[in-house]
Amino acid sequence: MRKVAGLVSLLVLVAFLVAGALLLRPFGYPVPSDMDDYIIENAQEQTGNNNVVASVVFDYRGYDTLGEATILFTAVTGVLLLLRTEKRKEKSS
Amino acid sequence: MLSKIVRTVANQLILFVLVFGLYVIAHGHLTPGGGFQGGAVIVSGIVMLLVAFSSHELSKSVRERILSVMESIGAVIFVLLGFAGLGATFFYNFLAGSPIFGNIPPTGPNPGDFWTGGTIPPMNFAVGLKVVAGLCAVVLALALFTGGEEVEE
Amino acid sequence: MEYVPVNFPFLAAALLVGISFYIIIFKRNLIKLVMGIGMMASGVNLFLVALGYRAGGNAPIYTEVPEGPMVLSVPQALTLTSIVINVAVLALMLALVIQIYRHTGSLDSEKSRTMKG
Amino acid sequence: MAALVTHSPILIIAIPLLAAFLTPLIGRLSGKARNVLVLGNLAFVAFLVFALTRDISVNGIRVYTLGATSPDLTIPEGVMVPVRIILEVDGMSMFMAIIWTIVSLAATIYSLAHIAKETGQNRFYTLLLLMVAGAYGMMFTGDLFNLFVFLEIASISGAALIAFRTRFADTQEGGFKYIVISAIASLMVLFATGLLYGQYNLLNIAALAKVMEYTTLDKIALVLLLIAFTMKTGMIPLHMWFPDSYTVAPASITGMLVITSHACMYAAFRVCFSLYGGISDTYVVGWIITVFGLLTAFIGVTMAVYQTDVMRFMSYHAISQLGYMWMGVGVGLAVLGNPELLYTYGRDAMAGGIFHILNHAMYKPLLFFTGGALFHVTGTRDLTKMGGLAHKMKWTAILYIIGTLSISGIPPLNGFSSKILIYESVYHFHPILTIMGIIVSILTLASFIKAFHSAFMGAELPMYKQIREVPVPMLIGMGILAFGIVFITLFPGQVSRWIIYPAADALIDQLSYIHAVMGVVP
Repeated sequence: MRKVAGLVSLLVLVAFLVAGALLLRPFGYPVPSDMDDYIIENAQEQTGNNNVVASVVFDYRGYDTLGEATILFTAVTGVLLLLRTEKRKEKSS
Repeated sequence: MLSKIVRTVANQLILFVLVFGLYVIAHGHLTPGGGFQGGAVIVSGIVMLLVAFSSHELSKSVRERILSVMESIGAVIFVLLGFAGLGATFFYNFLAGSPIFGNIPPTGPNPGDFWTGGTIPPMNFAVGLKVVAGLCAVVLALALFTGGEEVEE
Repeated sequence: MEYVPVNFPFLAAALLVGISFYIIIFKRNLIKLVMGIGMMASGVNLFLVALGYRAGGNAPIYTEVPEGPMVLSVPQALTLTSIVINVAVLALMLALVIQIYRHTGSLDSEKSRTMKG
Repeated sequence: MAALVTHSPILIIAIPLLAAFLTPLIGRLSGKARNVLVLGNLAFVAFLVFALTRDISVNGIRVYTLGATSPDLTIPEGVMVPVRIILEVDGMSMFMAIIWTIVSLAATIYSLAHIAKETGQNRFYTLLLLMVAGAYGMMFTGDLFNLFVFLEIASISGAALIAFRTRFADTQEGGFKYIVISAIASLMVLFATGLLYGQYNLLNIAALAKVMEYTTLDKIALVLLLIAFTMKTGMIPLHMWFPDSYTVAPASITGMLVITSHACMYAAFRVCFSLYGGISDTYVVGWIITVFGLLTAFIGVTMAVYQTDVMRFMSYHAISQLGYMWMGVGVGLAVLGNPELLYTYGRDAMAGGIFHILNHAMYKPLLFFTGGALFHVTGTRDLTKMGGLAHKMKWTAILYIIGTLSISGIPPLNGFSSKILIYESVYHFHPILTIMGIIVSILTLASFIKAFHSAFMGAELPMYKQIREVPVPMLIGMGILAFGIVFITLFPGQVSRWIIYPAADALIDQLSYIHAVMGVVP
């Protein structure tokens, strides 16, 4: 029963994904590209930075990078929290 | 602990790995790379040490407490650089045009100037510090975890 | 650069995500489940970075760049962000798997869990 | 002061983040200083939230462009689309932020006593602050990719906090399930974001809404987004993980997780109304959401009746109550394209659903907290092993009664005012919805009275002779929420006029959401 449900949901999802991939514009020809063209043209002048990707990562979308660094911090804190050695009084497993 | 050959080679190689990682972090605004990538390079060097020597050996010289503090400091620097732009808006690139990292390169292809990029190089350093400390702590914690049963020893 | 008639890279990314869905739904080993999620993340990252390609484009870095168009830079930044996020997620998942193994002595999802997530 | 309000959208998110990064450093020096930092920080954020709420109720939607020379400069010169990340705060965002402020403050105070004996408290409070920042980020953002990033922050910290008590096996499994579900959901969000970006080269929600053509690809993206967000709120076909995770977390975290699931619900509303509102087949989507909401409400409560684990029992009720909100807002969505029906009952149905979010955010954490209090003193979550606790825990019993009456919609408590709003308006849409809603309500009351009876009433059990009332901080945490319930009960009209209807109108009014970013000129 669960296998059937799993299979059906799997097939539906894969159909969605493949349809999405096939219907999308041709690979290599991004038709509207206003945002990226603007960034590529103005990044050097506005951020004084040769690496446009670094400009996007740390300036235009720097807030995302703050989030990303936060996620890494969260995960490290989480791992250290989970793998802490509990000081237990009684010996039990 | 692996054989002596491996340990010796690892001992020599780690220096090059560290230098390369620092290079990737420092030139993140000129060439492909940046804080995350360079930090990952350095941590891969530390993983090499972890494989060559035993994890207990390594944990004597690298303390989890110090790593945790380093990571917090990196994160605080990063977010404070964001706060420092609050004169305009959060994350405003306030260093662009100033004496520190403030040079503006000529538009179009150019050989690259280290003192450019505004807040981006300092942010790269902060993120690099954070990634090195954080991933190191994770790798060590995963390698050293014993399940708490051996605490009594 | 010659034109690719089918959106082959997009299709590959979609199939990668599909395969990882299969792993997540049908595999019982927790480590395999974690690997499935890692694969899914790779598929999505591949999809994102493929979106940014412009035929014949150079990497968007002005240091010593040859003449020509540049590929879109935002998807590359998004992919970088997403890669780091997935590293973080996988690390936390593995820590949880270690703890589950410590408690139950098994990595089988059927043994340790009454219902699948 | 004016500058503070101008920057408050980002400060509300960034100040908890900064405090979270500082917590491990300060916690190393002193535990007291750390607690002061956490509480003071949350109090300051609460102040900012209320200042911003007042500002928004006067001046309308506020945008904040990150990294630009001025916060209002959403679109740079020389291009027609937003380039930077934009925070966009409207009535609905503020409504969620107010809830989150109150509950996070109550949960933190409650935690002070609830986890006092555990190890790893520094990291606990760090993660708690990160979760606070993550959920605020989800509520305020106007950017799809940013939504994904903050969704991940909230989920990762949530999963680590669920698994906080590592000595129990079930906590680890609950945390693992939560993170697996969150990872799948957020990757689906990311894939949908990629589909939209690939077509329009935009990531901003308002800008996307303006150029949206509703092609087949947009429909696929809508389906993926809705599946992802409803999966995270535990809607019915994908609800199995929900009780497993919510049951095992520390009670204060369970209370906060309820609100993060509301934040995911908010994200789903954002997608349905602000992103796809003007153009999609809202009638079909609204019907689907309504039907699934009804199923969720009904199946959730029928599964809750049999539970003997107090936290699991309440988790199933949380699923069931979430169904009500989907139902109310789904009806509003279904008639969104028809202004006449919208203003006869659709808007009221939405207001009812949103009002129910507020009420649920008050009484469900309160009930989880009382469940946690029972666990705190007895060491078990099994209702059959409890009994006669009212003799020793009078305050907890009173708070539990308040929560019970409120969740069952007994007049005149606040649960009643939102449910009656839903019943009245939904009746015009389809009478069966109201009938089923009332049945669910009755079942809820019955099961909660049963639980109350087995935990608090009866003779004192010999093994619980030694127990005492829970520590004061836990009572204060619960008291804040009980006060919220009493306040809404006394002033339902004012509350709905101040925050509920503005929130509903913010969802309906897609055009001003777009104009706030894109400017009024077409």
